[in-house]
Amino acid sequence: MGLKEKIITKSLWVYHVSAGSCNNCDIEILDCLTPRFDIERFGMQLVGSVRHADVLLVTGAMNKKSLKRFKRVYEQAPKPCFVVAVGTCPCSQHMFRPSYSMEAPLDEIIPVDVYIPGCPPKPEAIIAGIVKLIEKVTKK
Amino acid sequence: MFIFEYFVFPGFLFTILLGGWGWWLERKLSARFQYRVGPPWYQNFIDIAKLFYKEQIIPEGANRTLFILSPIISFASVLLLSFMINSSYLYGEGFVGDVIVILYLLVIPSLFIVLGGVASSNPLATTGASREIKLMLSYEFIFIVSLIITIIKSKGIISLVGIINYQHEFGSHLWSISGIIGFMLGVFYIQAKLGIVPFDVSEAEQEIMGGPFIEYCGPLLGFFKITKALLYFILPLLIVLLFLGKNLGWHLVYKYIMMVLIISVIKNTNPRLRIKDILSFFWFFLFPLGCIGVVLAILGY
Amino acid sequence: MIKDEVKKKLEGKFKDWFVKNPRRIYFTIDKSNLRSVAEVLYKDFKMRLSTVSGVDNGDNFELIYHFGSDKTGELFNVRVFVYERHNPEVDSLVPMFRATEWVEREIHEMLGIKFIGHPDLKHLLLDHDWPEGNYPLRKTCILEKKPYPQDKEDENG
Amino acid sequence: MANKKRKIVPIGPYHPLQEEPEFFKLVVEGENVVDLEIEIGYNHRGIEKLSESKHWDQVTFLVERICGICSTSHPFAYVLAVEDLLGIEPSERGSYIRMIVAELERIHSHLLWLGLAGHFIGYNTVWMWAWKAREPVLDLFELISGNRNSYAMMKIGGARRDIKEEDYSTIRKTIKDVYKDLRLFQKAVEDDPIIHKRTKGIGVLSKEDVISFGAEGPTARASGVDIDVRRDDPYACYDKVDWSVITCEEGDVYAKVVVRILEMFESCRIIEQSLDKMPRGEIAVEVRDIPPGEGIGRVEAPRGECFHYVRSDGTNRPVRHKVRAPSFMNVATNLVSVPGYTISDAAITLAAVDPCYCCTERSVTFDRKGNKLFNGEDLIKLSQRKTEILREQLRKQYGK
Repeated sequence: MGLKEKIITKSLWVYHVSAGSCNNCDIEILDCLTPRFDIERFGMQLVGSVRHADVLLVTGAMNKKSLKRFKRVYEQAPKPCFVVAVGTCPCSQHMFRPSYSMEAPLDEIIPVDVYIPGCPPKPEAIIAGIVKLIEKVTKK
Repeated sequence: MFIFEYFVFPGFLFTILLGGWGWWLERKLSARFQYRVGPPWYQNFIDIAKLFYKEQIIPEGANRTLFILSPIISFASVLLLSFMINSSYLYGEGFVGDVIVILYLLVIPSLFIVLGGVASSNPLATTGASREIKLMLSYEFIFIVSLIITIIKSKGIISLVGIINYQHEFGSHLWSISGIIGFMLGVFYIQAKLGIVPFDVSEAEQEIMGGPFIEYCGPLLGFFKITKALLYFILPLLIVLLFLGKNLGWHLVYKYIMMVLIISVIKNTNPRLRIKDILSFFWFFLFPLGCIGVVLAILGY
Repeated sequence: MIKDEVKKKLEGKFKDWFVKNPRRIYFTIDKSNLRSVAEVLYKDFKMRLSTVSGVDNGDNFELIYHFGSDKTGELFNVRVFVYERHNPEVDSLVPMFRATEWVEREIHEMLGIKFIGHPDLKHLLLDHDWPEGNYPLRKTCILEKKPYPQDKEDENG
Repeated sequence: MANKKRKIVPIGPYHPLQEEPEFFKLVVEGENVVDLEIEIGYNHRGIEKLSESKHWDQVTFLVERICGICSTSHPFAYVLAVEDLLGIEPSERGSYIRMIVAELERIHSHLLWLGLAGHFIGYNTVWMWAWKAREPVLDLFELISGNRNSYAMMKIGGARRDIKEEDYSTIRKTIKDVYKDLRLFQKAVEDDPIIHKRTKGIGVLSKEDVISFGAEGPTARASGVDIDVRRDDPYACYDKVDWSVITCEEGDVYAKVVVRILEMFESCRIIEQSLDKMPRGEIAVEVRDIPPGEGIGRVEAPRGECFHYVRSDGTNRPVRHKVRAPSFMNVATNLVSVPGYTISDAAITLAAVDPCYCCTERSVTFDRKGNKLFNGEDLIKLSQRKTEILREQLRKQYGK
């Protein structure tokens, strides 16, 4: 475990991308910031611009229209940038998979580091997922 | 020796340690206001260190030179500034007219934030830059008025060390009506300069996504963050030196913490103002107030 | 309850008047009468257009305009049948109230029904490069079948 | 520095202003917004194809996933539509349970909006405080249904789960606490001059525009249009409890804040009365086959009227299911309420209708071809999904 990994995992700035979600995961992500869960104590912050992002929290089943945008967002993110699929939708597209406006699950488009299944995952689960991400990064 | 002074003590390293800590204090206090725990004390250092590990992207269509130079120049100017201010109260070193140099150096970071925003050629960044310019026109003037008040009260001494020594002898400027007015102007100046709610229109995250900083990432953003950390230390300190210069030494610690507390309270009890409201607040409320303060200072109140 | 008044006022323009329960009234009108009926319901009875449901019945299209009276809680469901399979057209209600602007855009992209008099019938929900003539809600639209991820796993192992 | 040249300020699709992707193009002159273009569809999921394997009962869960915040309103409207089709009355206890869950959802949704509105005007303290007050409501949901969002409480004919009598006292106590917090917010909003400055006279929506756009819910009521499906077309047991419809005349953002805060008080009252009046007995009546026919369900969701239309041909799946969410009508009102104000105002005005793009771009319609019933493949798929859900539950338990 190098110094670099240690520093990055102590200061994860998350950027939230919603690609055809149902809002549940999105509000649970915001819930992580609020008093009961408060991820700022782990040094995580929600940032407004993708240029500042270290982690992309992706929710939603990735429909065709938002896919184009999402690809651009991903290209704009400075590397190293980790991708976390929040909710069952980006993991497997959930019940929306056969729909005509859906493209593909997230991991067929970009490499995904951590999957957090659940509809919606509880804030505890999201935090646990981020902890998994930290473990993964530091063990590399 | 000079290099040591400039970069380690009392220059860069010393200031950034205290600035990062002051910034953390503000974040922690805000978190406590909001029933949160808040970040650990080393958070800002980690954040800045991390940014230097990140990839540097220069957006297409940006003016490369300006885009790269802006954060570095604003960082350099604040570095010089912190050295000047620190040596004034630590060693009593300074020169006649250094407050005016401080004034100029304080304009540079804001100016280069504006230039950096314009250079990144992003509509949101340019909106933020134009807001920052409007804001600068108002808050820099308020700071000048505040400076004039303290200079008048120090019987026309135009040097930081002189002002401190004067207060040491005759008591802090704050304990008079004009002093309170000048101090108030100074607090609002800090608030606007650091881009804290209610005066953070230029980087309003919910409206224009960080304004001038929207396209910055990696080390260049890191330089801006260092600049901000340094400003977090020297701005409250400067106001303390100008208006509460009686007992320094260890007393500086609680005076500085008090300043951060005031900033934090204002931040957490107000929504963001519109740029129009800010301008009218600065020009039609604070500016006449400042004029009254100057008159009172001349009259000796 | 204003359904008797409505019935009187629209005399001769509707058929199949059907009161399913006191608050749900269904009736069918001719395509050409749509604007005048909507005007009566919207202007004279101050009703609100809840939405328009488009149904593909295989050989025809059915548009159901749901007009709700907020004072009595009655819901008048006006059926309009469009029999043209190719290039179906209906009068747009946008000149009367803007509420239908998005509704009609959506029906246009989903069912391919043209609204005459609509200012801008571009895509609302679908992507701009969605293939022309592919209307997802028509029964003829057949979509590819995607296997679930676990199906793939099963194939592999 | 205000140059009079027009430029376009994009808001979105990925923007911290809202959690969901949507795209507003603000045409601005200097700081003033002169025109607005709305581009939606980034959340469009279109579930048509999927409904080939959806049974009437399963659709309840599907519509629950239209939107996470209105995850009671959509199933509620759907089951009402099916009951309208069948011509049956749900069980009374079931109706009360539905009503309690729907009103709890209104409180949670309005508190969520209140917090976000504070966030949008840069008042993070309001955000944190409102969401702190919202947590106990989510705990109640967890107590009642087992999940914080997506409660799965609706069932054709009644409720899927009972509210246990030993939980009544917890619900009452939480509602009392929420009531206290709401008083705090009410006072804060009424007293703070800077909140007034940011919200009064901003984003004014006239009564005529509301009627023309067909806006509904708090957006319409804040403009003085007195509509509320709960009163106009009473469903569940809203006609058996005492409550009132809140309206304001101004139509600006401030009026929308006030309407929402006062509505939460009404919701608290409804819940307390429902707990008193709730009879014992079955929570659901049995429903076997769905005959051919059509039905309409209307529910007053937190954002306005939620409209579901279903048609059956006698098989075990709907032939047509039209969903019209309240935001679909409300979002369009931004076209008239945003231009004429500054960019800063645009942020809060766009948010003031409480837009819910997941609803707006909902899974438009359910439709299916032919009369095919379940075939083997579908059943396998269903069981696989069930296994997946079970596995997930186990994982969750294990995680705890």
